[in-house]
Amino acid sequence: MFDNVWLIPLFPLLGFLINGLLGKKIKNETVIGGIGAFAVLCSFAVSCMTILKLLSLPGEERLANVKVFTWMTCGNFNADIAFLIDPLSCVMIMIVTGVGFLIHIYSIGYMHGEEGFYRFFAYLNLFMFSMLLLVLGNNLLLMFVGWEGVGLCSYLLIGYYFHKKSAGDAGKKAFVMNRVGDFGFLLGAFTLYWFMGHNFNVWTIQFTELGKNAHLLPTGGVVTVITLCFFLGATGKSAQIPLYTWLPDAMEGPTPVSALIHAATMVTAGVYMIGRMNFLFIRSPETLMVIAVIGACTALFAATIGTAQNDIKRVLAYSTVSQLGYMFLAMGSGAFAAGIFHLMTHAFFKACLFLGSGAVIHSMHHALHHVHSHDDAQDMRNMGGLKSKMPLTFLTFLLATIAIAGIPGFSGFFSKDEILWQAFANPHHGQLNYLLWGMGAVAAGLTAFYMFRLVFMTFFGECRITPKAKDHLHESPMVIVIPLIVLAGLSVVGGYIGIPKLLGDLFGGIPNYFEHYLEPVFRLSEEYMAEHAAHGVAHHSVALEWGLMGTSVVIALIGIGIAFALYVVNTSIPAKFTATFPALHRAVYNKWYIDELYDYVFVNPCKALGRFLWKGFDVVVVDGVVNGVAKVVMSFGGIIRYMQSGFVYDYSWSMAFGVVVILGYYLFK
Amino acid sequence: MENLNSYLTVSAILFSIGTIGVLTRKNAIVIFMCIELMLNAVNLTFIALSRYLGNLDGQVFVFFVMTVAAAEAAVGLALMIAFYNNKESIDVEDVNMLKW
Amino acid sequence: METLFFAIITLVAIVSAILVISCKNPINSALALVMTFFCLATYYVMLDAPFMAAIQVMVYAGAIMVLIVFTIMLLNIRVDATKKHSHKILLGSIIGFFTLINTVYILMKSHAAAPTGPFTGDMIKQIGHTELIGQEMFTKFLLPFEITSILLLVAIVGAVILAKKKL
Amino acid sequence: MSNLLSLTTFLPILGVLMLLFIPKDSKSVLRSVTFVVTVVTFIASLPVLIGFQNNADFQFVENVPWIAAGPFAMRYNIGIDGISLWLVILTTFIMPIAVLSTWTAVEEKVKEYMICLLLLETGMLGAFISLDLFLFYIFWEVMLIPMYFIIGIWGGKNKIYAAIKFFVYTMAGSVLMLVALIFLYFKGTAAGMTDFSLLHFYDLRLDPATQTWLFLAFAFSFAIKVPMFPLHTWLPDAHTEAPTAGSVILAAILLKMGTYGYVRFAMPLFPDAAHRFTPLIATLAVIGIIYAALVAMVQEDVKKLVAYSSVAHLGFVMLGLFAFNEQGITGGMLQMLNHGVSTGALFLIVGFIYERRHTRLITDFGGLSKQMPIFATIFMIVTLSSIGLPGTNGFVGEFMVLLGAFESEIRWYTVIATSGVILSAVYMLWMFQRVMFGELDNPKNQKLLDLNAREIGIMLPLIALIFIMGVYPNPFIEKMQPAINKLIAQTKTSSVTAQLPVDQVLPAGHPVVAPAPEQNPAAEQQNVPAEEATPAVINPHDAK
Repeated sequence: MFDNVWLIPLFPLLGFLINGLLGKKIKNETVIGGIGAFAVLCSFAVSCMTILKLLSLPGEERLANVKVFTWMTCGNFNADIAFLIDPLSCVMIMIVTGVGFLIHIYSIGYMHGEEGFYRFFAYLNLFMFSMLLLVLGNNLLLMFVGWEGVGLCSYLLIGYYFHKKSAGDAGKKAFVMNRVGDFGFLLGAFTLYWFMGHNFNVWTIQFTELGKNAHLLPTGGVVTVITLCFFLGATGKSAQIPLYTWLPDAMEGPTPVSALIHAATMVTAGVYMIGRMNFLFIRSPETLMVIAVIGACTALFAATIGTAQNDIKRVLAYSTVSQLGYMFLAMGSGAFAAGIFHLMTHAFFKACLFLGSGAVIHSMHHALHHVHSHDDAQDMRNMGGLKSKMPLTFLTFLLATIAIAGIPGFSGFFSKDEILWQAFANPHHGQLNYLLWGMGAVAAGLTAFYMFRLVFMTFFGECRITPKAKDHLHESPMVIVIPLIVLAGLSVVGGYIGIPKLLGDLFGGIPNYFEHYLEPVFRLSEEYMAEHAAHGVAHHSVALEWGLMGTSVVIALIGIGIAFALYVVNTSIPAKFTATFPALHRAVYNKWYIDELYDYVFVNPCKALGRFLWKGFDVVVVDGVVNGVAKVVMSFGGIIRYMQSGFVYDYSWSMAFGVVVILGYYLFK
Repeated sequence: MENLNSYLTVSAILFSIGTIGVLTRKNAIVIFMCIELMLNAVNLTFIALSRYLGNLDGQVFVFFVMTVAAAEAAVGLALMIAFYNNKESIDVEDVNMLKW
Repeated sequence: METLFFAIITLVAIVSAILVISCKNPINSALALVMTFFCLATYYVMLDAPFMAAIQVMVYAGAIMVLIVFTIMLLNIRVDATKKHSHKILLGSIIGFFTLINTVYILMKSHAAAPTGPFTGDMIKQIGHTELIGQEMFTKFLLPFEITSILLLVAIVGAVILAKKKL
Repeated sequence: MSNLLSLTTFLPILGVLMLLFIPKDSKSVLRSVTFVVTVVTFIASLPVLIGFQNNADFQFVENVPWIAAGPFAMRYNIGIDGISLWLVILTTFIMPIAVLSTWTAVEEKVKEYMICLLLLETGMLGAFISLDLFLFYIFWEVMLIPMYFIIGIWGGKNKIYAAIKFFVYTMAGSVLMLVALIFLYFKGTAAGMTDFSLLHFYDLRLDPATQTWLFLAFAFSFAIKVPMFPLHTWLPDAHTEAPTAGSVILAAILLKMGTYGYVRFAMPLFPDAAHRFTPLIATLAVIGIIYAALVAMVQEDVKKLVAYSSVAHLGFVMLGLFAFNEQGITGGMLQMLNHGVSTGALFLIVGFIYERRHTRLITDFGGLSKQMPIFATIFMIVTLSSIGLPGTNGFVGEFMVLLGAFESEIRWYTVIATSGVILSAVYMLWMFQRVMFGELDNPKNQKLLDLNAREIGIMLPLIALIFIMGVYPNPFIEKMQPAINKLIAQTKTSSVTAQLPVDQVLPAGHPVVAPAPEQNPAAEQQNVPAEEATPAVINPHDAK
């Protein structure tokens, strides 16, 4: 049925091999970019076919494991290269290949003239390959391959401008933080495998098998440990507290990379993983609570930092962290479908935002370059008034901003509202729900604020670069703009496939297609949760739901209003505010000094310990003992060697003496 | 013919004198001569026993010992000359490189 | 008569041996050593081994001693000015004494068996010592005899190489 | 051909004889001959690989009398099974690469150098294929001497110190092993054995106290070679001072002698003691992993960093072996091969830049990616393989090791060991970043040439192996599987049988209160169905 699904990751792999091995010889940018984009287009086509096939099946049969070959077998352990086709993986491959394709197209324009153009496309294709492995893998190990693979590509692409030290540092940081997450992932996988095998004789790492046997698992206990381990993996990959600091730094990479990897696809892998293993997570209420709390905290915390950043990409990066927090809030609330839904809409509008910011940076960079200015092309303080210069970019950017701000009618509204409602109404966390909802709502307000702050600073007001440079600002080429338009369109309409029940009922019973579509994946879990709800299924009135929805919209509008007031009407207020509370501003601007804290707590002690172990233990203690033994032997030899005077007669004396004594002993004994 | 034991005793005395010489003298050539003396003492033993036992093998041995002594004299004296060329002395006290 | 002769020879041998180790001048030592060699040659004659006595005189007293004396002269070694003995004579004598005791004890203890070989004094006198030795040497000990030639060759080469000023 | 193994092993000796007749000034001839000999050896070893049957028996066995000493006979008894097969192939595979790697670097005493390399190859091959303990010991020592010369003559600044340290460390271990061998000899004679054959010793049931001592002696000797913390300090020095080929061989093969020794000798010969000391070994392995990673992180010398990374990798191997289960031991074996390939490649890479710049200090480099793109790509792949990125060989081994160890009794050690994957990423990537990324600001680096054809040729087979073993490791696993299963069976059955007299061995003062509860948990711990192994022990838990 799905026999050709292995083609989906294969095309980007081929693209990677062609571009990676021959790209240097090809030289022609169009060909290289064409190969890269075409490979992804092929994958996209196959993905479309796959999802159509899937949709043609009845709900219960929408599940297939396609084995390609056996990877490794050892005793009771078996890992295949095999792909899992179900609604969840299908929606993911659609997002990945679809958005990925648009970003490939965009990159052809954006990366034009860059040194190592082929390298960029090779990495990008390698990333697509890894990401598709991640979402398609039917077992933990294959998922882990993709999981690490995307981490690698992220490392390579962040460090794309490797001659910049900051880029290298950022890449390394991303990789290492991801590795911390991987550590959790591995431990979780080991514990799960061992626990299932040892206790229930189910030696498997395949998701379907694990899901089938999940009913054997107890609630809480070991499962909490396992799920927390997995969640550690997710925090690394999806930039949640405490492992989020790599994502803002990752903005050192080229902007398409930020859009593809650090907004639309890779960072959502953690969310996807929790969705994929929902059968496990629901069996640990404690973990769900941890996830929800961490998600909400991240959403709020990152949003606060976002308000004070001046680098356009960093604002978007913190926004991404914050939005990922929402997704985890959804996952932690047991609303898996809502989380995945937000994942999708976020992919659309955040990709659009990043690509739009890329277009702005691209344009700014050229303008500044023309006048030989060394001003930062990414600093919003240098921008302003770009509305008229880049109308199409502005329009698409604005649409996406409205979507992320959660204005009704746009995709972000539907998904975000669903999450907030689920956070409020879910039966798991009791009183904590109100707090979670509150944090989410405040974060939504902050999101609206900083996103519109960004829009106002960038596109409105006076242009703050030199007039000479201003003349060189112009709209980007079509190859850049078309993806923007497509993505903006998706940000607007993408939400309508998942209209919340409340609104659906209002408009004559439009069903929530998306939730319905994902139902085969999450149904068992939802039933289980309904049975085991810790606090009983609460029945909230329709009015309450309307009220909450209204409140969040109002909060968002207030955020926009403040941004308008501060950055359009009276632009002196922010400066005054900064002057009044310098410490607060400094703390927020410096990201609450979390990086410094990590340096202080982890990095430096590690290095110091390493240095101590080397110079202190290795050299002094171990080698001290070794060399000490040598010295003892040598000094003993030093004493003994005086017996060897070098004079022949001394030797003859000892010889004669020896002969006499020994002979005497034998003769007279 | 004299008693075998007398010959052997003479030989032992000569051998001991040679030993004392080797141990106490510091002139390499004198030491060398003392070694010759010891060799001769042994030769005497050989010949005395050979005669006593009626077996000529001992005498042939003496012949070989003499050959060795001759070779030794040639090489040993050459060594001394070489040494003297370097050190202007043939005192064994001046030779102490044979260590470590 | 023979005993007296033996005693005299022994006395001369021992005295000259002592002279070898006690003379200050190496030349004197060398001459004393020649004296000892002659005494030993006399012993060989008394032991019915005239051939051995002959080569004792020729090889030892003749060749080797000449070589030694030549060397002494060549190196122009002075009489030991300061101290001729490197170590205490007393200690050396003690060791020598013990060596003597050991060797004599061995001699006393071991009882040489009765004559076993075919060569009696009469036979030697009848056939001739030189001929007997020759027969032994070129039949039973042919191979070692030939090997001694190689030894001597090596010694010659070695001596030449060593005595050369510059290698 | 029945004596294929002997042929493979002694072909290098033949090469030595050929080299003896080549004048020492015709260096290129010397190099070519050596290269050809090593390649021929590799080709000769391929039939062994192809003809190898997937079963647990020793194959290509040759067994002829050698030295008869008293009641005992040392025999020339060789053969391979799945465990040694890959190590033999690895050895023959690495040697041509090692020879090529110092093609231009070694200019002095080329003849002696090549002779040392070839002797070393024979020693290593011999040690892997020996089935006679005495023969093994001989080859074990034969390896030592050429390596000593390679470090001591063609090494760097501090070569004498490094060489002597290497020699003395290893010798200290070998001497203990020799003592243990002699002890085993007496035990064997007492049991009526007539030769030193390993297979016969496997069947020798030693009492636990003897096992303990013998295991300690063997384990100490092998631990030095592995090297395990805290006996590892010879390694950084030896690696740093040795010429490239020396480092490559040292890392790729010589270190495997230690771990191989554990698999082949220490564990199956003394299973009871091996189980008893598992916590100790696991602790040392885990300390080694973390410790070496931390120390590697702050190294200033690239080669030293790689050397310390070896210690960490070998820690994983040890952890896997002492998991005593299929995944663990298979992972350990794979990790041995992987480490041979990727650390060997890393040393080659360090050799390349050392040859160009005559420095190995990290601070002297920076931004090389720009100047040497091919080198950068290869370096990156090898680095990632060393980190254990999925898709490369490093991952498969590391994963299996951790999985196996996690399933076994040493679970908690594994948790700590797993954090080694973070640290390995830290130190390798940090090093990579400082060497390859950043500004190309050192003028000396701006004139560097990229890899030439020879160097690329050296690296390509290794790169290929990195991916082949990472993507499709099953052929490797399949061949070693039966032997590993046999090994596990050996370690298990013996330990159960050996448990019966445990009480008698206990110190006299030990109160023997309740033997039954003591036996049962122990039997459970080893996951042995007690009925199968010893019908005498009735285990109430299993009866259920």
